[in-house]
This record gives sequence, structure tokens and C-alpha cells, in this order.
Amino acid sequence: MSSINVGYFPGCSGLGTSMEYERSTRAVCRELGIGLREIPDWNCCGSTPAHSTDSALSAALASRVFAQGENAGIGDVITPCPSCLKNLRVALEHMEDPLFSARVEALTERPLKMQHSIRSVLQVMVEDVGTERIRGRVRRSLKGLKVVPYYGCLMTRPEKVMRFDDPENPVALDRLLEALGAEVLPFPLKTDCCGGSFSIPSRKVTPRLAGRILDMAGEVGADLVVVACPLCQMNLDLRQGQIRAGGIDRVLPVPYFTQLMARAFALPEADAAFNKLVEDIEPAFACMQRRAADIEAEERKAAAAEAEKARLAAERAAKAAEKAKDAGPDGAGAKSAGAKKTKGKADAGGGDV
Amino acid sequence: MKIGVFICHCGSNIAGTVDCAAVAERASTYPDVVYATDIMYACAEPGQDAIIAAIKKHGLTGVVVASCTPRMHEPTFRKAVERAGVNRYMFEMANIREHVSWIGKDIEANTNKAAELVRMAAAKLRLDRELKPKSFPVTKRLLVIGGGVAGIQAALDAADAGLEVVMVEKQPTIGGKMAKLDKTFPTVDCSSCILGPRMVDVAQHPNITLYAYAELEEVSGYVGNFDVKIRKKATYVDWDKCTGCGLCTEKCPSKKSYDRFNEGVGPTTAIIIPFPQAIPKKASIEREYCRQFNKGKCGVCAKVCPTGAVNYEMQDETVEVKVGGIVAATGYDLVDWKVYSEYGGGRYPDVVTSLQYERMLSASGPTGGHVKRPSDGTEPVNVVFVQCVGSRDPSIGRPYCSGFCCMYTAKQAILTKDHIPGSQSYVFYMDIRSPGKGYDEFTRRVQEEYGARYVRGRVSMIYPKGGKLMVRGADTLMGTQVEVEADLVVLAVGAEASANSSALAEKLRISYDGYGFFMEGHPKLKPVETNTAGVFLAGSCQGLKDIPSSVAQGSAAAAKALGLLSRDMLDSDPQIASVSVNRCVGCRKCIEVCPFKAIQEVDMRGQPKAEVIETVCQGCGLCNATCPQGAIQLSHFTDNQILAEVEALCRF
Amino acid sequence: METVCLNRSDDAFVKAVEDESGQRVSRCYQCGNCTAGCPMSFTFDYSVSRIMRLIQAGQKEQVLSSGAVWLCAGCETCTQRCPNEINVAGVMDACRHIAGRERKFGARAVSAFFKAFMDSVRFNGRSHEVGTMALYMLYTGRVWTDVELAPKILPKGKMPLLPHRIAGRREVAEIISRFKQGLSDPDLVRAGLDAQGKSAKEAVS
Amino acid sequence: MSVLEGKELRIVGFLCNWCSYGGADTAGVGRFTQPTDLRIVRVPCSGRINPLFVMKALIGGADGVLVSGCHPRDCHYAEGNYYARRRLEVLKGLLPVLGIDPRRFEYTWVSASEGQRWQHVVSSFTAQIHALGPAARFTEAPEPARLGA
Repeated sequence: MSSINVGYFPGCSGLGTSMEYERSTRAVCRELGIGLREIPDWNCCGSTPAHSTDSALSAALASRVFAQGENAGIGDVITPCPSCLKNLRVALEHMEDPLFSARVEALTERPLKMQHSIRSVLQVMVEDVGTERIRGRVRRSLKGLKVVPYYGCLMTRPEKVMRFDDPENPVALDRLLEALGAEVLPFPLKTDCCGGSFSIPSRKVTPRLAGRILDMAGEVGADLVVVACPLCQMNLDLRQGQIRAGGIDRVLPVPYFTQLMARAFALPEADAAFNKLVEDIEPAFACMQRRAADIEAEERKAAAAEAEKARLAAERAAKAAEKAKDAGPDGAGAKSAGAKKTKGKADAGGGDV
Repeated sequence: MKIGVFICHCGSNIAGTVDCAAVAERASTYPDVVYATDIMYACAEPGQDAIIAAIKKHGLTGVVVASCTPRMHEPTFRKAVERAGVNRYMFEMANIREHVSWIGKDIEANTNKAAELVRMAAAKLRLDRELKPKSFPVTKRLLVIGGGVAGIQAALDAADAGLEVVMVEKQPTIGGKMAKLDKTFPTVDCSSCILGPRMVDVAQHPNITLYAYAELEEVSGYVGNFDVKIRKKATYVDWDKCTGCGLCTEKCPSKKSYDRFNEGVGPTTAIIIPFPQAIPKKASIEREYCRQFNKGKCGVCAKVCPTGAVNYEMQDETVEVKVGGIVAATGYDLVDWKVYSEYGGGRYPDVVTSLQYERMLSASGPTGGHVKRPSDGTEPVNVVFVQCVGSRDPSIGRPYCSGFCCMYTAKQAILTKDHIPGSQSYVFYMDIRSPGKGYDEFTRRVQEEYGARYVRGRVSMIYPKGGKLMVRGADTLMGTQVEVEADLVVLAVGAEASANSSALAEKLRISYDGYGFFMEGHPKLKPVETNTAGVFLAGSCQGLKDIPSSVAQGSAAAAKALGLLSRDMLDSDPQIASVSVNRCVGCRKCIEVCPFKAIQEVDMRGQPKAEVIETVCQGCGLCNATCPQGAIQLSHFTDNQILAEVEALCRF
Repeated sequence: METVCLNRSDDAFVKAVEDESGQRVSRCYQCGNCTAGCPMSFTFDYSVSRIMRLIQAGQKEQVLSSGAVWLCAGCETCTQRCPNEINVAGVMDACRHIAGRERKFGARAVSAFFKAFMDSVRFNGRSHEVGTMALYMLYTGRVWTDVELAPKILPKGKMPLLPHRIAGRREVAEIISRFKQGLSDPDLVRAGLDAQGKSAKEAVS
Repeated sequence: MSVLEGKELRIVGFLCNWCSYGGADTAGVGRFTQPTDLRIVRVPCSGRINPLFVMKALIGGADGVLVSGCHPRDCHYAEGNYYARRRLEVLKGLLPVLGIDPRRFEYTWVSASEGQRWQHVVSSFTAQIHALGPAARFTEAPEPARLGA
């Protein structure tokens, strides 16, 4: 697959609080040959407030988005925001029911004519682009960076609607970050809820829920928490001060995965837009570079030791073969084949360095 | 023909939605019907007496009873008419309960339908002929499939009564799941102390032949005379030579093999004797872990074996046995609990299954009976038990209760306190199911005397934090979320029908339910029989049950088998095929389709003709539907009879 | 605590919740898994499983006036782990719909935030963070909400003061207004469909 | 009264004794409500069913015929249901030639434990036959003997 062309729904937060997600997503897609066609004059999907009011109202707002896409001939759409994704996906599911679909049309007065699909940017990255191609694009590996992936609650749930990855222990983002060179630490709270939009009406929610996530990330030794959801990012990053007031002392930067992709692809700094994060990420990168240097030194040492071992083994084998030559032809054949095998292994080891 | 028709009310079961008197009235107008009446309970003694009296009074030569399913009471009524001097095959039933009164409430429609079913039965009866059974000799040998506690009980009971028994066990040792248990509830007596001697009895009984590490390959034949093929899997050790000294298992260099018997608690070797009390106590090689097989060189076990029993060239071997009856006692397997990613799905070493915990508790287990955390070998203090993992969970297709987890969890909580006096157990449960002798008292003792904290609610998630496991649950009685910091979590994993049970059922030609459990003949009255004559069930293969129930069923199956095989001759069902020699053209089509090889070609004045071997024919009628001449007819289900039923229905 | 009279179960309410959510609440056997995993449980007056129980018992008043139905974050953890495959989050959503229609707001701050958000969408066609916050403060009188975050985020240029208004904002406003007029009411729409179906059949014959 | 006028249609079922007849019993024991149209003819095995039975029923006045046997590989007589399936599939292809709508005949598998499945099979087949309406009656029903020969 050389190029992908797909409709794009940025979501409202992309214009404000998650503009770094928006910028890095566009830059990374450009780099990977994914053509994004923004839905013209798109509207808000209604988010939690709409589906909390009425399912048909929520679906009607989603339906207008798809109708706008239709006008531009767009059927397949991707979005970076899992909350938008869930609303749009649920709307499409519900609208398969004719009565529900008629209720939605009573609100929009714009019946849909095309087949529509909606997926997340993350899904396209792992399913269409694939981790191998991503690995191939890496110019500045994230080797030495210890990360935990935080998927949030909606990326994989509800399972029947999202149909993406394991709902309890997703690994798509893990694989993607590994492809960028980062060390992905096991993180048991990958899909725990951070409190979502309830951080505004209820002050006690974020310190407790987002706090628990940051706490665990710190405990497993992460340099940073990688996210894929604007709401999660805001709760974990912007509100980290509020959380710290609740007694958690660690500072953890919370970048979007697309920002790390932009950095690993060596895209311009404006594309990665790390300066938009509230908690500074640069100390984490500095730490990464120190660690990377240590790792490389270790690897060189190990490779040298391996090569030495292989050399000695080869020598021993050669000597044995010489001895065996006197003993008889059968034994010699067998032994020298063994020696060759060992040598081959040493060569492969050398190639890795 | 003089037909009598009896319409059963079955109390209100039928009469509630069928006007039985009206059905009887309509039946009295059907051809050859000379007597028709409705009756309160046809199957009860007064009902049977009334039928007999009517036969005598009206000189009836055929009887129709409209009541429940013939699968239930056809034999009952056949015996009754026979007592009145009418051939038992001059009898038909109309199923107006399961197929009419119980599936709809419209009295008009039900009454009409019942009357039509009676008309069909009467039309069929008019073409019935008197039939007489033939008798055939019985092979007095019983096959028991599965060497768990149910199979052992069945085998020993049958063997003690003088029957020859062949036992097939797919693992290298008998003992089944019970052999893995440390103690048993509610007495907390040692499992191997009570099972061990029974296992030895199996090995030493002169009437029992044991094929361990063997599987049933094929079954043919029929009740009284089954032909069975057993595949003895290659153990790569000649068991005639092996003394069970265990030297090979000490010296085997492949020390990281999966320990099946110990449920993977600690590794084992590639050549194994599953456990010290194994029966037979013989070594076998697990090929997938063996260096000789994987790398082509090693041979350590062969070198150290003092009797030269190891044989890497060994092949599977097939044994053929003739038996008269079969007891299936294939037990159960644990549900694959790894589908619960919220419990770690196998990623957290300190989350173990109940069966693994049994092995940890067992003095002969891999930890020597010391409870230790698999992660760091430390002794746990806070132990959380989670019940209903894989039970009562429609979302994974296991909506049923496994039946024994409540009890073994209580037992394990008691044992935990015994092993680690300073420990605290927490048990998450939904309902405590303890209907057995001394069972509920037992679940009270664990709370009152042993201080286990029972929490009514499911666990939503388990995750590691700081060397501990955080258990997020609910206490629905308090109405709150609860959290426990645990050192060890034991999942009371539910059970399911053992792997490949459906394939075995198909070999035995018995039915199984949607979960793979074998179907009993009747849920109440034929708990150990199946619908295939001569095949019986014992233990959890029929439905999950605890040890006492499995043992009881083992004995019951043995009793049923003995009842069958105590006779020298069996009566064959005369509802079999027969050939009209005039019509038969000797085309051999019937011979080709017969699944039982019950038809042979004979020469009749130079003409080839088909002939049915009466005691072999099972009465399926496949030949009847195949015969292009209509020359071979299945008695009691002839073409004319079935067409008469169709006609009785469609003409009106 | 008040005695609950079980004879006075509001069956119409149970049916309304089941219709609105498409779920069968009788499937719930009160295992508590939803409560066990609920991240918002600590803010609830009744735990989720209690809400399910109250719905089963037809205790309409207690359900609709509870704060819990409004404080559910819709994270779907309960739905994901329910052994009986009940979309519990969907049931909570349905209770919110019914409570909203009956103008019962058990958690004022939450419903006010929802209203502020929807108003922002109605005015602009898209949600506007600053505008939503301003409306929220106006509706609740909580003028100092998150004010300490302003110095962190404003210099980042991530909070534009002016909304992005879309060309089709009237269309969006009309969707919301038609909804308020009750045009998506299931009975009304069904009647309309039936009438159409009839006329279509007539046209054929 | 032939069929309950306007309420019922004539549906004939041929069921094997071991699986489907048992499944219908299980449905009854479970009180799974079903339409009342169907009348069941019990045969030992679906392999006993001669396609001519089905044709005789359809020509003789049935509006629908339902055959049900054991699941593949689950036959009480080892392989009767294989033969049944082969024969009945041929029959289904033949029906249009005889001017009979093939939807009036269905062949299915129901095991003895599948009461709920049986309920579903009966309900949907009955609905299917009701949707097709009463079958056209042949003016003269052919003699059974002629067909059976």
C-alpha cells in the first residue's frame, strides 16, 4: 500500500486543547503517505453531553458530520479522538435500525445515502500502515525512552462497537511505540478511566482517577505516559498540578503518540509541537539519550564478548577436526559441520551491531 | 381390527389446554376405532388397569394412547397391552403433551391438533403387524472409558461382581482430577488416602485390564456386542520392562517441561512418572519436550534405565476388544480462564487456579505442601479467593453453575489457615451453594472458626502494584466498592465438558448438550443410561458433580451394566428391516448403505437376494429409503404406514 | 431508611428504561461487577449495581433523583465486564435521558456542564472550551472553577478566546431545536413511518 | 374441519426419533410456545425418509414440509443423516420442476437438547409458510401406491 486517502474528522479539541495532537497527526500522516481530506464545515459530535441527553440527538449531530462528508464524496473517515470515534461509531450502529434512523432523519432532515465507516488514527496506523512500515521510517530512534501506553477507556470499549484490540489489555499502541524504539513497560492500568469530562463539574474526580494512573506510571518507572485521547491528555497533563496537590510528587510528561512518531521520524519541531505540553518533555528526552548511550555501550561489549566466544569455539573445533582427521573421515565431517554452525551464529551477531 | 383409543388428561398437564373428552369423541369416528375414552392418568395403575379391562371387554386388537412423548412411556404401555394378551407392537402413541398441550394455550387449536395426531396414530396402527423379538448372545465384558473416581468406582463394582472390565485412560495414570486434590470437603480428609487404595485395586484386580495413555479410536456394533478399537499411544518406554524406579526422571536433562499433573506449578522432566502414587507406576516420555526427539541426540534415559525399557522407536498400537456394554466416565476440564484479561489473563504469576493451589497445598506436590508465591517464593499473608471464574457467566458461554467451587473454596480457605496460621483469606462469592450433607455447616465453619472473610460480590479487576496484587471488587451487601491488597489470588475456575467430549459422543452414538455434556436417557428416571442401549454414563461427563455424586453414579452405572450383562441372551428389537424376496432384484444398494453390516447377499435359486441379519439390524430404515424396488421394509415404519400417517393428515 | 413497598413497583418505568436502553434489566443477577469496576463509584449516592436493583424493583423516584445516573462517566467498564452482557452504561444513559425529560437533575453541576456544552454547540456548531466554561460558570455560579489552570494553558495558545463558528451552525441549531420540539419522539416517528408504509402500499396497488 | 379455518396451515414434520423428536420434547418440557400448525411424523432416523414421503405430502395437500434430523456426525445410527441430506437436497432442487415452491420444504438439524432451537425452527418455518400462503391444491391427488412403487 503506497498511499491511503481518507476522510478526516479532527474533533473540536483539535482546534484548542489538543492542537499538538492535531498538528502531529497531520504531519505524521503526510510523512506516511496518508492523504487526509478534512470533512468540510464539520460540526461537533456532541460528545458526552449529547448522548447523555438523547441517543437520537447524539446520532443526529454525528449524522450531519457524515452528511457533510457525503457532499465531498467522503465515506470512510478517521478521527484522532476516541470520544468522537465512539459517538460516530455508535450513531452508525444505531442507524442500522430503520426506526432509529427515521428518528435521526426527523432531526437532520438529511438522509444519508452512502456507506460510512469511522476508525481511529491509531487503528489506521497499526492496521493499514503497520508497525513494520513505521519502524522503517524511524530516523531518530526512541531507544532508551521508558514509556507506558495509556489507551483510556474508550479506545477499545465497548468491545462490540469498537472491535479493536483486546478490550482489557490492548497492545496496538505498545507495538507502535516499540517500533519507534521505545521501551514499553508493562502497565496494568492501560484502560482505566481518567474521569473524562467530569473533571470540570467535580473537582475530586481527577486527582483520584488520573492520580492513580500517574502514580502507577511512576511506580513502574516510566519517563512519560503516552496517550491517544485529548480528554485523557488534558486530565493527566494540564491537571497534573491539581493531582500533585493531592500528594503525588512525580512530574510525568504526557505526549500524544503522534508527537513521539513525529520526533522519531525526525520531523520539524513545529510538527511534534512538544512546546504545547504543560509538563515539559525535554528532561525525559535527555534521560533517554543518556540511557541510550549506556545501552549502546553495553551492546558493544556484549557483541565483542560473543564474537570472542565464537572465535574460540571455532579454534577449538578446528583443532578437534585436525585430530579427527587422523582418526577417520566420518567423525571429521560431523565435527567440522558443527564448527560451521557456530561460526554462522557469530556472523549473525556481528551483523546486529 | 378393533382399535381402542385412550386420551390421557395427565392431571391438568394435558386437560388444561386440550379438551380430552372432545378428542375421544372425535377418535371414536375414525376407521376401526370401536372404543374411545378419556382417562385421568393413563400411566398410573388405575389407568393401565382401565386399558386392560377395555381390551378384554371390547375385544380390542390394537391400542392408541394419546398422552406424553413415546420416548417416556411407550415401554410402559406396551407391557400393559401385553398383559391383556395383545402383542406389544399392536400399540401406538400420540404425543399430545410435549407436542401439544405444553407448547400453546389455544384450547381450540390444541384440541384439533390432538385429534389429528390421534388419527395419524390410529391410521398407522391399522397397518401394524404382530412382532416377536429374537434373542442373541451377549459379550460379558464392560468397557469403562476414563479412570477418574467415577470410572474407578464403576470398574471396581462391575469387576467385583464378576464382570470382565477393560478400562481406558487417556493420561499415563488413572486417578483423574481427584488424584490432584490435596484434601476433600467437607471432611477435609486426604484425597490420595481414600483414592490411592482404590487405584491400587484397579491395578491388581484380576478382572480388570487397564490401558493407560490410551484412547478410544472406534466403536462399532451394538448393545451386547460392541467392537472397540483402542489406540495405545506410544510412551517410548516398554511398560512390561519398566519397574517405575524413577532413575530416568532423575537423570533427564530436559528439566523445563510443562508439568501436566501438577498444573504447571513448577517444571518437570521430559520423561515422567506423573506422581509417586501413579497407577500404573510407569515412566513415559512427553515427546514435545524430549531432547532425543527435538534435537536428535541425548539418550540419557535409555542409558540409565536398568531394565532397558526405553524405546525411542515405539509406535502407537491398536488393540481390538469385544464388549457388551460401555460406561463413559470422561470427567471434565477447567474453563480457559485466560479469557479474563481483567484478571491478568495469565500475565501475573501470583494469580493461580484452584487446581494449581491444590498442588501447592499437597505434601506430594512440587512445593512439598508449602504455600509459596510463584513470583518470589515468599509465604502469602493475604489470600484472595475469587469464585465463579468461568461459571455463571453467559458472556463467555458458560451460564451454568459448576456446582463444586463454593465447597472447594471453603476447603481451601480452611487449609490456608492450617498451613499459614497468620494468614487472612478473603472469598469473593455471588451465592454460596452448599446443598449437601454437612456442606452448609462447613461453609459456616470457615467463616466462624477460621475467620475467612466472605465478600458478596464479583471481582472486576486484579492488577499488580508494588509487589502485591490489587483486587478491585464489590461488596453488594454493603453496596460499595471494596479493594484488597493480596499476596496471592486463587481463582475458583469453573469446569466444562472435557476436551473432545463431542467427538467421543459421536463415536458412541450418544447425544450431548450444547456444552458437550452427555445426555442421559431421562433427566429424572434414567440418569446413568443413554438413548443408545448398552452405553451408560458416570460422573461429570454427564453434568458437573462432586466426588460423592460421581462415586454414586459410578456405582449406578455399574449396576445398570451388570443388569444388562448378567443375562446370557438379549432380546433384539423386532422393529427391523425385512426383505420381500419377490421384489428384491439383488442390486446390493441396501448392503452398501447399511451402517451395521446387517444385510448380506444370499443366493436363492441362482438369484442374488438381500437378507437381513435380524439380531444385527438396528432398525434405522436407511435401506428402506434406499431400495429402488420398495423390497426391503422396516417393520412398524413401512412405507405404507408412513404414507398412511401423511394421508390421515393431508386428506382432511 | 424507608420501607420499600414492593407491590408499588412502577412497571411502566422499568419498561421505559428497557425500551430506551434496549437492555433487559431482569438479566442482572446482582453480582456487583459493575460496582466493583466503576471509577466514579466514590462519587455516587447509589452504586451502579444498586441502581440496577432499584430499576428492577421499579423504584422510579429513587433512580431518577439519584446523583449516580448523572455522575456516570460512560467509560463502559461495567458494560465490558458484565457477565450477563448488559450494556450497563447504556442503562445509565437511558436513566439520564428519562431524568432529563422529567427535569430531574440529581447532580446539578454535571447537568449544568452538559447544558453549557450543548449551548456552545448550538451557538457555534462546534464546542468552544472557553465559551463552555463561561456558560458553565454562569449557570452554576462557580466563577472560580479551574481558574488556577488559566496561567498554565493560556500561554500555550491552546485556548482560543473566540469560537470557531461553522457556516452550517444554523443547521446544527435546528437539529437541537427540532429535538426540543419532540420531533424525534419514537411514537411520533413510528406513526409517520406507518402512514408512509400505508401510502406506499396503496400506491403499489 | 380440516385445518382450523384461516388460523392454521397444513404443515407436516418428519423427525428422527433420537435427536429432533427429542428436541421437540425438550421444547415442550421447557414450555417453549410454538405455533400449532405442525404435525409430527416420528421416524427412527432421517435416513429413513424417502423423498417421496415429502412429495406425497406436498402434492397431497400439505402447505409445508419440515424435515429435521441429528446434527452432522451426531447420528444415532452413525451416518443416516448424511444420506438424508443428500437425498433431500436433490429433492429441493427438483421441487420447482414439479411446480412446487421450494420454500415450502426445509431440512434442518436439531439435537435432543436444543429445545430453544426447535422452538425457533418451528416458529420461523411456520411464519415462512404463512408468508407463502396456502399451497395450490392439485385437482386429483395421485394414488400413494403409484408414488410408492
